[in-house]
Amino acid sequence: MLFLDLLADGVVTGCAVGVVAVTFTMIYSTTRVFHVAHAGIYTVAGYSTWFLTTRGLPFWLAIICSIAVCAAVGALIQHQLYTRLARRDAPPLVLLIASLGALVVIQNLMAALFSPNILQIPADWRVLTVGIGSIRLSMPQILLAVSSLVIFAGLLAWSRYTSLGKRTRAVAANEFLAEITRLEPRRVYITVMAIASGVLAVPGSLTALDHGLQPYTGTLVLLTATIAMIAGGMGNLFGAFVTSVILAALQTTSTLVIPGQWSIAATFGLFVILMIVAPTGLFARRPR
Amino acid sequence: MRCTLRVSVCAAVLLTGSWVNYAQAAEDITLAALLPTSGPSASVGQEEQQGVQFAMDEINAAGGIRGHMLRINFDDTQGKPDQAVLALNREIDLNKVPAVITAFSAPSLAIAPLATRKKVLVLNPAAQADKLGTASPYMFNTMPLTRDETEVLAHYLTKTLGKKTASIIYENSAAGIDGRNDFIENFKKFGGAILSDEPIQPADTNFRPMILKAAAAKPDVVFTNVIQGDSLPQFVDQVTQHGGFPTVVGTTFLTPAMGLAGSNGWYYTAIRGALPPETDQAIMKKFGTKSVSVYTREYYNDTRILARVAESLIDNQKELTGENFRTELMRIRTFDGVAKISFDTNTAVRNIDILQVQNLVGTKVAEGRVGE
Amino acid sequence: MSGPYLDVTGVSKRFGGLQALDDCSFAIEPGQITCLVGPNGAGKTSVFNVITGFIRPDAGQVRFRGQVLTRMGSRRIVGLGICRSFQNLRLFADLSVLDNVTVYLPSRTDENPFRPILRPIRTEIERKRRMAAAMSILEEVGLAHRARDAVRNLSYGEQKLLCVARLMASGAELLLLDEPTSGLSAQALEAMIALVLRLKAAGRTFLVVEHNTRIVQRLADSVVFLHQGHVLAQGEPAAIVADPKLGEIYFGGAL
Amino acid sequence: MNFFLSYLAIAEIYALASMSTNLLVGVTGIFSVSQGAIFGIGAYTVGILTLNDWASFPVAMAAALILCALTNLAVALPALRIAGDYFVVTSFGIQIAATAVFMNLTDITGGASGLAGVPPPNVFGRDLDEPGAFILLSSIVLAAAALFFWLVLRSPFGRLINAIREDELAVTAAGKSVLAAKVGVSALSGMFVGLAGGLYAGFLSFIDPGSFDIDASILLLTMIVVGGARTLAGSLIGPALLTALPQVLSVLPIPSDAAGPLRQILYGLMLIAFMLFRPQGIAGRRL
Repeated sequence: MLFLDLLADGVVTGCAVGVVAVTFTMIYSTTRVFHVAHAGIYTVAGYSTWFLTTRGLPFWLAIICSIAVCAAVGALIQHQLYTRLARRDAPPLVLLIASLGALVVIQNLMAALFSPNILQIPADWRVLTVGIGSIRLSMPQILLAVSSLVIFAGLLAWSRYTSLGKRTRAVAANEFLAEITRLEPRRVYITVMAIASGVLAVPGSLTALDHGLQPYTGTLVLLTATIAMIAGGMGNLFGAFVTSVILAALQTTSTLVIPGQWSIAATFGLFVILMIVAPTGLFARRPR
Repeated sequence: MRCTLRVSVCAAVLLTGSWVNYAQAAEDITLAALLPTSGPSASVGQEEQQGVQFAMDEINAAGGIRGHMLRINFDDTQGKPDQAVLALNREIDLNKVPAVITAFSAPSLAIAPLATRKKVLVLNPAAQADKLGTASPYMFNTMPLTRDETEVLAHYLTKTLGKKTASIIYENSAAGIDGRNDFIENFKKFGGAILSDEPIQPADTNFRPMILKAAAAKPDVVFTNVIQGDSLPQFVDQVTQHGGFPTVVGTTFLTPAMGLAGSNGWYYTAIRGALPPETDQAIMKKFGTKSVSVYTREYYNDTRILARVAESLIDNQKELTGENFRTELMRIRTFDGVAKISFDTNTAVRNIDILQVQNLVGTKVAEGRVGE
Repeated sequence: MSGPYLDVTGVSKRFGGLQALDDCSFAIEPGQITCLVGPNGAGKTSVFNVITGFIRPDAGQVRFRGQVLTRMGSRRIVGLGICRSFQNLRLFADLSVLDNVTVYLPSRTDENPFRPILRPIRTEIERKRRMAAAMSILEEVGLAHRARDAVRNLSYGEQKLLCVARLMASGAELLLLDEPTSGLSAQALEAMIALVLRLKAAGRTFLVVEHNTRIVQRLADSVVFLHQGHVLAQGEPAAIVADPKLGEIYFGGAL
Repeated sequence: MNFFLSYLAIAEIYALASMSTNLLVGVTGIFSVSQGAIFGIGAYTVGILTLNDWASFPVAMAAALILCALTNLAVALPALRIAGDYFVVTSFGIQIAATAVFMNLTDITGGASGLAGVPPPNVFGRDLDEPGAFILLSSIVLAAAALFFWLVLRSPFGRLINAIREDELAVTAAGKSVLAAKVGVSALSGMFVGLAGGLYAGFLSFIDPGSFDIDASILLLTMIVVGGARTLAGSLIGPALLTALPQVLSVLPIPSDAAGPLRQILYGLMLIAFMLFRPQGIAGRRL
């Protein structure tokens, strides 16, 4: 059935977007930086995995290396850029523009190093498909959905049960409080950036494996993710993930009723209206 | 045979040497190519640049145009209209170019009025938006426009293959939308029906929702123009993964699909044109590429056309002005390069072939000419 | 004019699980300084927010010279002559001292972006007039010499004086001051007290949130004691301060 | 000469748009990334009206002015309820939606292939098709706009919107209507960028959705970041520099197949460097 097929495709895409949204939310609620360069990390993930597999590394090993690469790039951006700006009391607008600068640099560095053309990670098994009822999904799609759910659950557990995760939530709740109780927010920030960037390597690489990679595609993924973050209720990891899946599924299934070229406009239009009607989002907690 | 070739090469080299000496005295001929060498279209822009570069080097190595070295300035348009206008103004002002080579529909349409006012010849090797046909008396298109290609394709599909219904997957960009509209018009003209049409966003490579929808309409064929040529492998993969997908048909843009597993049986129109194999080899060697793209070929060809016109002007002792370039181009009318090209209007009439991918190779199954 | 000058009757406000104001009632006499005291979290700032229209109470009403304020926007309330300051000052940090005051001057036209374009000369005259008015207010509070400085370069005491200057500029007759003396040096404190008393002598009325009982005794004509959003007592400062029960709530709550 | 004049004309057009961005983003602190879309509405209004001969150039410009003021108002509506980073994403959404409209409303906008052959501005019966003639018009418009910008910024209204950026609550406490001021500044800013859009259509004679996409919005933002927020000089310097940058780079001998990405990298590094070392831009005030 066409609706189910479209829904499945949308949900898979939504899972990848969900990981971006959850990690973006983690970063935003702790560091208060609107970290648009996150889209650049997503791009780095694909290229790093592509580079390593073409040099003969097996795919799974390449992904593990990419996790390290992304974590390092994320930590570097935090340490070299945001921390320095924060020391100068930079307002959010300045941080945002600096982040935008970092995004432009990363994307074009990839284009300069690996050409602006679409690249394909070499792995024969990527074209295999699996049928679930009438729905057919490719191997990378299945891996993408499963790994995204695992990462999502992992991040939720991390923030609830580990001491570092709890500390992160403390910093997110009140930076000043965290500072006086010696939680060292600067170091917590770097850790959060490293973790959030590192896990991005998994969906970044799998999406690239599934349908190729280009330098500039991360931006639209991030846009959907930020919208999911806001619509899902600021700082709410669960809301961010679920809204991502809903948004992506809506984008594909809505083509059944409205012409395809309007589906993106319709999704964003809907979001703008939601923002006017309910600025605190769908899954917002009650204000304190 | 091989011996003769060697001899002639030697002769050419000798001649070249003497020409070069002479050429240093003569003034350079300066033209410009306005290409997107940065931005999202840069990958195509690069291929185009290689074609121009190769032709220029080849011409100069052979002694230039009647002793004048050919110099072509590459000026970046980023694929944007305003940058293209600035670039053309820059070339006219600083380098007094009488003729330019252009790329992509939007920048080309943007410079058209300026070209008319300044009387500068604009040669368009590959952009196919229908509006280009009447954009300026100074703009010449050496590729048939989308309208012509889709007409040939639709005629073949309906009349020869007896296909009745089609779905469309098109790129939501200038060329993509033109292709879609033209195909709908022509396919209906020949009695076919369109069951669905789905856009893909430029630079998006997840085609699955559109593939699913196109297949669900159960058409005889699916017309597609996935304009970003290098995203075709992803398209072919996803069509293969879907399984049982109707026959895919398309225009020149589908050419790179041959050679990809899964594209067997697809039909596409091809604007006839080929370079001598040794030129192909030389181009691949020079730029380290695995094949010579349509863009490289056509830009090579158009550079040679400009050189041919310039040569003829020199022979007739006319000044190298844009106006003279235009009159001379229309006077010569027919050019024999990668293909036989003739200008009855501002858009060339060229042979269009119908090819089918058979055993991963595009095989000619029919010939067509516009206006049948 | 009927009834009291400012009359708060039975105001309640709930935020989520917190009862910020609970059947809160008191009144203010014109030309007097009324101090609002009570332990932290007693709802003093909430009272300010309700009076100035920043929040809408769940129940009860506020009347100013017989007019009900509770349904009005803060714009109209300022127009009627009530203006407030903030505990965390909320100065315009990047604007000059002078501009901080000019923004508070009442005007019917400063929200119209087209006026400076359509009537440039009149706007310019108006601008000059407003600057002169602001300057005279700055002279009154003793900040005239810093008029061109950026606010961020002022000392804390000067910033607090500037807050009062802004309220003066608004032309309000009832000024609501949220902790005007906290964190001030002895010298700055005296300047502040002197300024408030001078303004009172000139006919303005004050409602002041104040913690320091000594300052309360120096300033207040009347004291309102707030506890858990409810007014426990209102009266002469000496009487309130001397009440041992209130003292225990106050200091017990603060500890 | 024409090259220089056409560069100047484009720089002037962007300077107009920068003043608009400066009013909205730099002064009032409404961080909008949909300026490109409003710019486009101005361009399309003039393009459509003059191309179809429905209105003369001055009338079309007036229409663009009004339409852009109204749309910008609608765009800024969410900003009246939500602040800061929330609004960034909302206006991003508006930008995407606007691009889709330019792209897909084919009958009106010409769709993705754009509108070709927009007639040059015709003022007092003269066609301003040469950069030399056009520059007169654009300079006069720019000079008038600059005067207005200066007048507005020094007026009480100018102080008020500055104060809104600093602290909305304190402005409310002053008895001023933040809403009215924001509505006003949105309309005014829409007019500036509408003028810019109209001139752009008349000068280039060709417009397409790609010229008014998110990249255009970001370019407009970058111009005030580099030039400097909240000053007239900043609104002029930023566009002049950023329009010149590609021109200068295209003359430099950079291997052309890497030139594109390299230039973008340079551009990104420049943004970062400005934020780190000179967040006030070349001639602006602290952001």
